[in-house]
Amino acid sequence: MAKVTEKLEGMDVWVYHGKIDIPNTYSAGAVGSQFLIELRDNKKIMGTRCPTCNRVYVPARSVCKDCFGELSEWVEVSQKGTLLTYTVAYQSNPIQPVSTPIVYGIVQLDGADTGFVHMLGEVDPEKLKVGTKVKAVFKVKKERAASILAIKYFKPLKR
Amino acid sequence: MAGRVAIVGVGQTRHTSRRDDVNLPEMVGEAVRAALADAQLSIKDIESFIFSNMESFEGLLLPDHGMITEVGAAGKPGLKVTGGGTTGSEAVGEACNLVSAGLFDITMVVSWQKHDCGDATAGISAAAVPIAAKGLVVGAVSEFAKQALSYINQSGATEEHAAMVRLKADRCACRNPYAHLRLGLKGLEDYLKSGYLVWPIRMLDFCPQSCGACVVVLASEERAKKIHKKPVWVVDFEVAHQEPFSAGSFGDPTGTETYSQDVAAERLYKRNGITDVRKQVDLAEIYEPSTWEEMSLYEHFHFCEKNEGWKLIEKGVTEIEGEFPVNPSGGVIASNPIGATPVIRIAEAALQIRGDAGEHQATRDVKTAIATALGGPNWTAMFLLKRSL
Amino acid sequence: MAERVAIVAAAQTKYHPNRADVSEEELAYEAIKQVLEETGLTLSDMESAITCCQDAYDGRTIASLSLQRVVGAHFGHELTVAEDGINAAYVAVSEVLSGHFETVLLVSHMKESQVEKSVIENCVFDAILMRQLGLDFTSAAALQARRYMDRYGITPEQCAKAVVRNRRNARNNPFAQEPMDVTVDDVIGSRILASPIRLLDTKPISDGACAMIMTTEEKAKKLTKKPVWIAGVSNCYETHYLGDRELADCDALVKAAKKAYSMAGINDPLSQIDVAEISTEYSYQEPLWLEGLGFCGRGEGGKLVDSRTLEMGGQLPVNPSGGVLPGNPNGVAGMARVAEAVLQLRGEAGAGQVEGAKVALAHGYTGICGQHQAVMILANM
Amino acid sequence: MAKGSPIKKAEGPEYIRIEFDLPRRYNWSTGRYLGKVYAEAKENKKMVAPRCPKCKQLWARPPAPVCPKCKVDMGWDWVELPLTGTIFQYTYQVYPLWDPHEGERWSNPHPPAIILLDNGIYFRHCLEETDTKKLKEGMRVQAVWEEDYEKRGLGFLDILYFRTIEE
Repeated sequence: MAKVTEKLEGMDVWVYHGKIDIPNTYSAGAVGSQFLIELRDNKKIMGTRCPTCNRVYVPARSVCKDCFGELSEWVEVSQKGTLLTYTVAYQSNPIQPVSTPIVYGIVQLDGADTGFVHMLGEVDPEKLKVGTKVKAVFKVKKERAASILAIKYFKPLKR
Repeated sequence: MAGRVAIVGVGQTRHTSRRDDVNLPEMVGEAVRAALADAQLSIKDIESFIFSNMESFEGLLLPDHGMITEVGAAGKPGLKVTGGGTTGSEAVGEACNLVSAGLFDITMVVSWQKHDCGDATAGISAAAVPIAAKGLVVGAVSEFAKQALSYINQSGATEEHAAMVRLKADRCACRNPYAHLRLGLKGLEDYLKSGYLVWPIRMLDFCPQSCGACVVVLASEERAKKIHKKPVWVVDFEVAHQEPFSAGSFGDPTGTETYSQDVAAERLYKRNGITDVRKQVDLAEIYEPSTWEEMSLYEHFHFCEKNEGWKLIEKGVTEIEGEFPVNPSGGVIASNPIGATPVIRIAEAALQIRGDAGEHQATRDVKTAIATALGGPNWTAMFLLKRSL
Repeated sequence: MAERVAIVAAAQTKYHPNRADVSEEELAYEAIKQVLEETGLTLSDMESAITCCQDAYDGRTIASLSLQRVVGAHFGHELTVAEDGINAAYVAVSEVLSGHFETVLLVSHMKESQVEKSVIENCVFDAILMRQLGLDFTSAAALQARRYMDRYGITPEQCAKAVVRNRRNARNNPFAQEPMDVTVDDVIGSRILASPIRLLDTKPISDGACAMIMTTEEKAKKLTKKPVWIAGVSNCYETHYLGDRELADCDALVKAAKKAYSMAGINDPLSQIDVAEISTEYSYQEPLWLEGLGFCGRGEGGKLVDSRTLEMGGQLPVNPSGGVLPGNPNGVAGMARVAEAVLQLRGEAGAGQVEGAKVALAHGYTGICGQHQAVMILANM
Repeated sequence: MAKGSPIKKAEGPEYIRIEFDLPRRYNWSTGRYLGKVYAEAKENKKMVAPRCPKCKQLWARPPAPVCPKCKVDMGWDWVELPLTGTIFQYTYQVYPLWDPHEGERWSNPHPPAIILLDNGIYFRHCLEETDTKKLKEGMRVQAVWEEDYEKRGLGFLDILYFRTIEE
């Protein structure tokens, strides 16, 4: 095992290689839970509509950023949509769910007024363009937990 | 201060050990909506925001950033302050400065902690970098255990007095619908049944880890008078920090050091002509992490002479019906969403001054109140609030 | 503003990829010592201290605990701002203007070298909707870069030009971490991190600290012959979820700039501001933030970067110090911009001096894709 | 009274919680002042503290570049601490609490204590004696060093604990 502390060369200064290890758990809340459960159980992508400005938020949220009203009306949106932006990320980190390179994208699903932040799969990064039509691919049932990762990725629609 | 500042709205969530029905931003949003309703303002009226929590407890970076939509701060100025347990007070202080400086007319302080995200004791232990003190600091509990031992030795207080503090807090909390622990304790036996966390601190001596949020709306003099029939004036505030003592983190068990509480209290009282606190101030909401600390704080805030804090408890002076009520809300032993805790003290003191505290309204008329906070290595913040200028 | 608040001293450490030789406290004190020496004041003269640090980077609950002694907080007032360092200046303005404190010490420090950067950065993303995807500042910035560049036709060459100019300007800055002569080809040929962002499109890991003293007009005139006045200050939040924002625009910055300009009586920023120091951790941010700051119209940032306007000797020299790209810790970057603006307005920027600079802009941001934006206008008369 | 939030009824049978259990790694530096303590402990089995040039007070835990009280530069005047003293106060942990630096529930079996060193400095450390019935305030104690040079290098923790002694 590596030593916990290490003396710097040529000076009386020590570096401590340590960690902060406190597990954290975050509640999704009523609206968030419902959204994640629909992904898991029914492979449905749900949004919420603002009664004031009519904007449909996907993923479902409870508050409108402009009106500050509570969003109470549930709307199912299409699993297909348009790529608003994307990146091919080459730097790996221990949180990433799959190995790099990862293609991240923001997709505006048909029927939604906001973008959905997720990953893209089955893509040739060279051919990817803003405006590409994509569709959601879900994980298979036994791998599908109530989480944003119930969706495996979005893939380009075949022309 | 340049311009006068008043509290024109307060709101809090119920405080509880776990909130699964809301996510963190939604929980905080509840308190924002409650405060807006109290102030009869719309979110559009709020010109700027100050956020406050202790960042480590939820394991987040920039925790304010995740809740901007839910608190209605998109497109608005603001920033987050952090620090020790006093962070909420420092947030209210900064919001007062923004209004007093004339930069804004209406500012909202948004404070919270959602302890079901993590482990507060572990979070506090992480205040000691292992390179300097690994394994020797265990949360706040061990530090308040030292404080308790010293207090027992110096003042002659006994466990019965700690029990009386706990029972007082519980009686008050049971009248406060927002309080976290409302246990209905019957007497000394219930207290003595409680196990030790770190000797001599029992589970019942110590504050819980709560989920909750508290919001206050502050306004300039001109606006305040229009917004609320009963604005509560922030007359003055004082903050005194302190580096860790060589012998303890939250107190000096050796009895040889000056406390920040004494320093803050002396400065605040002197500036405001307060020579006899219990005569000139009607009520206090103090940040008491433990029963023993409450008795000690009575002394450091000059509610009584040194080593006589336990006598105030014994005589019932600080009861809700007493001559000088302390923590009619149930205090921190009943509810402790840390980042919000100092703001709750200020909000509760304001409600008492307005006469709007409902079931836990103090018996005596409250025109002047102080609200305090404790944090870090014995940091103190104090607010002086009044019904009229 | 009715009364005036002055910066009477500003100092920075040299930025460095790894300051393991000092603790956070010692690092901050390196900068604090300089502002004390410059003004002849002592820590006992400071009525309030504003620290700027974040628990997650320091690896300590209550990060400011380690600073209590070097800011002289004993029995005094200390407050920690958990946004970019420029916001400490905003707090200081309110403390002085409210009459609550006369003399305020500000310090911002960060050691990026002691953390796993992307693990820390990931903690800012919404835990339910984004964090599990493994996003960090760079991958999120790349989403913004692509959106912005695609929408307005900004080219990688234009972004690279910002890098070339900033790195070159840094050669005149003794505090700069990586001053360098690079070409557009060097930038475009550097290793890709997250498309379209390449290694040279972003800043290296950096450690450093910045400190300042701010005070009232009356006291400032006693302390220094060259006080620098805060003429306008503002900031603004944007919503969090990346899909809710139009990433090609920066509305929060537009709002923050408008407010700061109106306080400072500026209606034509390009002609009224002599020098700008802006925080750009990624090259695409320079044209984007310049749009937000109103130096050009929406979508015109690329052309502005192409022109001579931003060069030394141009109409609006941007980042004579080299800015953030040659290396600043992200929590210090904005306060460093203010410090550089102070040097410019005092005529002390050495080889990087913009002749006759009277009005300067400093900009800082915090969070993913510039979620929190802050603008400050400074003047020397 | 509109000062509280509605207590929401559960809308569904199931609430989702998302867990993260990834330690954050840090490389903390002692810096020069604490580094001096580390060096003296490791090389010489000595505990040292800087002395303020103004108030002459020793700042043992932890040392700092500025005297907290005088608010002046500490300088570089180091004094060796005596490692015998008396127990001023001790406590003990009954219920193991989560140790963030270990990532597990842990309680130090050695009672944390404040020791009044023979030069009048209060020093925080822990005690060897784990049977708290045998402990009393005022007992004489002496530091016990980690004797293995290779294992030293942990600063204050190069002292394992304080042992009660008969004098």
